[in-house]
Amino acid sequence: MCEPAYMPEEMMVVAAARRLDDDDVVFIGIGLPSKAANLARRTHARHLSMIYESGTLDTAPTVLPLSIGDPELSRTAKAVVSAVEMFNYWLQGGWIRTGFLSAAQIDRFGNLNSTVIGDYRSPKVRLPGAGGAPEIAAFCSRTFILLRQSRLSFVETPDFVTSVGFLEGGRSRDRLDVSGRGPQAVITDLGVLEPHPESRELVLTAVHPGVGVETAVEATGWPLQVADPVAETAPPTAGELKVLRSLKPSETTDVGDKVSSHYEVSPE
Amino acid sequence: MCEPAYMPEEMMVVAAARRLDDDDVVFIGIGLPSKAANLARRTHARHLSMIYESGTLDTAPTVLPLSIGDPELSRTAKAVVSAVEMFNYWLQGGWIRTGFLSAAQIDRFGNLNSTVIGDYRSPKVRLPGAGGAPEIAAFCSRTFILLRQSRLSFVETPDFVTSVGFLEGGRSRDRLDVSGRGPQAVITDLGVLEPHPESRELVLTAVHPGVGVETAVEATGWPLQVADPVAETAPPTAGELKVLRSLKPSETTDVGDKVSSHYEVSPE
Amino acid sequence: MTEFLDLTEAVRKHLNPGNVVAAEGFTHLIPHAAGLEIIRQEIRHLTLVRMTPDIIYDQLIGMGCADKLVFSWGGNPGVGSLYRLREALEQGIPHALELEEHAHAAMANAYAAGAARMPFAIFKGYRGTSYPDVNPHIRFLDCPFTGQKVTAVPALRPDVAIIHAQRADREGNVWLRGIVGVQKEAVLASARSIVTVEEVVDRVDETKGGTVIPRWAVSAVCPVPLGAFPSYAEGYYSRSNAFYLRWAEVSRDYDRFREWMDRFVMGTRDFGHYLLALKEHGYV
Amino acid sequence: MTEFLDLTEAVRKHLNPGNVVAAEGFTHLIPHAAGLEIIRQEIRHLTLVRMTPDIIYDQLIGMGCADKLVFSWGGNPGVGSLYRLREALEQGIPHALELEEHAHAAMANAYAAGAARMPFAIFKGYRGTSYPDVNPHIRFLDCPFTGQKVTAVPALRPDVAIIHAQRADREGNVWLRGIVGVQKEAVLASARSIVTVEEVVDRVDETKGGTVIPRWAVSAVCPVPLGAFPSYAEGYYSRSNAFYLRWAEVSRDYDRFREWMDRFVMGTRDFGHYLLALKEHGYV
Repeated sequence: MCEPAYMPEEMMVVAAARRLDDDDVVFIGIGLPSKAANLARRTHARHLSMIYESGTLDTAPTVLPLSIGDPELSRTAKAVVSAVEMFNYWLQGGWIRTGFLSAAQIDRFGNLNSTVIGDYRSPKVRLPGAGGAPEIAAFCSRTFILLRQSRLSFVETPDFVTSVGFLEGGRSRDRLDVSGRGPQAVITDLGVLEPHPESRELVLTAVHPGVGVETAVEATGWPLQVADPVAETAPPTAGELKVLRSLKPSETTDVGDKVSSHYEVSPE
Repeated sequence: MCEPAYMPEEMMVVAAARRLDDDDVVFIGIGLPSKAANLARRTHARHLSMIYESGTLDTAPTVLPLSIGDPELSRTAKAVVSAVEMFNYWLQGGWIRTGFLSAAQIDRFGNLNSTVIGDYRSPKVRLPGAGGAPEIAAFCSRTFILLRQSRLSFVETPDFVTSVGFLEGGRSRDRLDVSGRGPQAVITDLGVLEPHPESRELVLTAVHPGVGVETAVEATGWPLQVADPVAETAPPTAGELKVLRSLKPSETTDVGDKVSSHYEVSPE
Repeated sequence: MTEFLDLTEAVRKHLNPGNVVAAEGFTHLIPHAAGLEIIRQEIRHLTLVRMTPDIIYDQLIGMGCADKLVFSWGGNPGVGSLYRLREALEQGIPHALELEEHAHAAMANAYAAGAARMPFAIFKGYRGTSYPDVNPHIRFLDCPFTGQKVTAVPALRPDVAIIHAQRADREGNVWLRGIVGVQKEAVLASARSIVTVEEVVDRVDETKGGTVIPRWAVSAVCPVPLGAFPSYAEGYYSRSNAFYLRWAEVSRDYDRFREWMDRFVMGTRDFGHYLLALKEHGYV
Repeated sequence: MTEFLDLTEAVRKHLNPGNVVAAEGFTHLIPHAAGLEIIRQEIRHLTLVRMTPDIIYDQLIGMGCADKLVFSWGGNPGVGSLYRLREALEQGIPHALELEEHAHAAMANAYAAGAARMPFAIFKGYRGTSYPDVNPHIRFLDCPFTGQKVTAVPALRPDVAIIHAQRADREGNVWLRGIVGVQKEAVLASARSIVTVEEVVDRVDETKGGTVIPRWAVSAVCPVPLGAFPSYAEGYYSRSNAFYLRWAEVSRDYDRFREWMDRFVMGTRDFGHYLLALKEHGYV
């Protein structure tokens, strides 16, 4: 049987989706995590609960939301809560099982930078900043990090720690008094990295089909530990790809007509 | 013109109602305060906002609620908020202009006891306790205290301070960092007591029609200061009494039929 | 993740002697059916937590289920005293009851802190009152920015929360509307939770109002029609003010109270039979 | 107590140079019309506060209205960078911008503390992150009961809050529905508040859903249809994703940005004329 062709990004999404469980409660942002969760919910995890940072609990979007505040999310949510409630009761309260994160930089212990490249006071590149990421990293029972692998992003020392992973490794995260257990996997376009059970250093445990271990090592800014043996990710199935590609973005309508009806004045 | 006959309690309610303004925002409990606010809203203060401790903002009950949680309140409210929001944002936040209080004991500085008579650990009479009274006393811009006057209730030293008035008098309340200005009047079945502008000690400033100053002094457990001259409260008008007596309590329906339909099993 | 259980099973599974139990309801949706089931199962040494303990807490205390009460207002609303609570405190009947007494604002904030997994809550309460003298759980600390004094109370983290709601959907998502008090906070602050509901429907959401608590935040859902009686469920039935008044008579004397409880609660096998017995004797 | 004002008057009356201004909206109901009016009135030296500054804050910053930004996520959602914000921080264009940077949880709690008139908020954030190194307003204190460390941030107490809502009734009670973010907290935390609304109706309440902010908690209500554009108002119009994409082009170069702002914002007398000009040039 010939395997279907797919894009690296599709492999990332499929690999992420497979890690979600049927009774999962997932905190998601836009982009790949949203695709992964929506794919999972349409395949093996039909009871998965999707929670978006904008305050929508248990949403059931029929289309892929374009922003975390897409009206499709509030329209289909079981509950919509304030930002205060979302961060205090639901995230810090420890009710969310799985969180997704991304970043501009990651280190070997899964600490993430989405704040600034260069010096904080005179930045080379100013990034958007924290948002809810520090809380997702701290309080979701587990997190998955989705990030393209390169020496620019997989770095020895991030310029800033926006969201904590395993801090300095070992048991150092434990002293932070955060309820989440930290990153369980970093899913990249090349493979999967998982924390070593003792040192908590990220170890390459799988490569995606057609990717050599050396490629992943080369794309990492620190001496990457490699599991022996390294697994190979099962490629996306035709079924997974079909569902994934059927996810359509939400549509918006133009306000032009409304501009006219509200503001166009008939000639006096 | 002959004045209509009325009960002492009606005089209290009318005197309280008259102190409410058209744009007032009033925090009320059941009983006399609820009657006073509903009377005011139906006479001179049609825009008065009524807030009940159960979380109902801007209610417009058509009948007199029987409890602070009467469904008539939530049905007619503009908003219903959680207890956390009510106490933090609305009361402590300082949005409520006028609060009503009552108590089992009051002292000369308007400090109130609704917790216990006798020793706290081995009480003579255990009272219901604080509820929201300490917050009403602290955070409403002004409070009115409605309380029948007697030596049992107007005491030298309350057994417990549940809700603070002017503490030890003078400017001592100011050091508490509470935003409310404290009690503006104590309205009793005999007359009205108001705090002295400097000492903050309660002074008898008015007696109700037919009540002698001596009667009020006798009914007070401390040497009561008396204003010179003492005013006489205007008696309830026929209009006030008519509206007050037209306030009907909310009705409840029996659940007997529902018990039958849910739980009566037809013989097998 | 929730499961549908019979109320008897739910109480058997989730309530243990010595538990800290918050059966909440602020003047509305008070979980009477669940409280009576605790009495029926004779679960003892409980720490009962509630902002506004009323009849059902009076019954639990009078039947000897409670060692301690954490509360902020204890009365028969609109009627007067709770005689079983008063006699426990004034005369140690049926046994002494330890108190942790607060104001509403403190309790509400303590639940919110529990729901947020904070060890304590801060607010501005208790200034100028006697409460700090009798409750060692009230402390004061300084703002690290301004030096202003704030009040602190420990978070509430009950073992079990019990609430009553109007509806659940078939997956166990809970929906309530009307006066909500601290019910959501109580559920989220507690290790386990039991929700009795008036009815089970196909779907619940907030698009037409109300509040949803998702199924994954609730341990057990139990359909119990009229489960808040003599309290009310907005949209379903009104408060039985008559019962609140009669409770004053029934509860004033301990022996009369015991006899009443033995007949109507201990002598009936569940809430439905209790209601039928009340009806037979003219209480509803 | 609220009053109905024309948006131009409301901004003139309530906004002063040097004010701390929170124009809030979390992915929904973003008060664009009010923000543009601040630009038109050239009100400067503002401290801008918002969890999620996006296009309207980019415009305010690019036009030189802001001396300082208090924020927790600054980007063009779903598109990428805010170039005016980035150039202000990276190159000081048009002038340097002071930052007070937080995470969402800190901002949300700081607003809630402001609404509750607390001097500070406590939560569990920032552990293991670099934020405490760059923001002196993040401190830690010990629980007075357990000794556990908690994080503290100062309360937010803006001079002016600005939000957009779907409706007001004729007395000025405000009603909004859908994603609500921190809008209510921002209004209650601020000394003054301006609410733009899609329409004025006879009555608003929460019986069919949504949130009401009572008239006595709002300073000014301004009817401005489409006032959230290019953001959206649930039930009224959807988000103009196209405009968010085009903003990336318009704003990338400072001169192009200025030219655009001069034409469409400074060159139009109010939001209606701005929208008509946008329409004429194919932006809507």
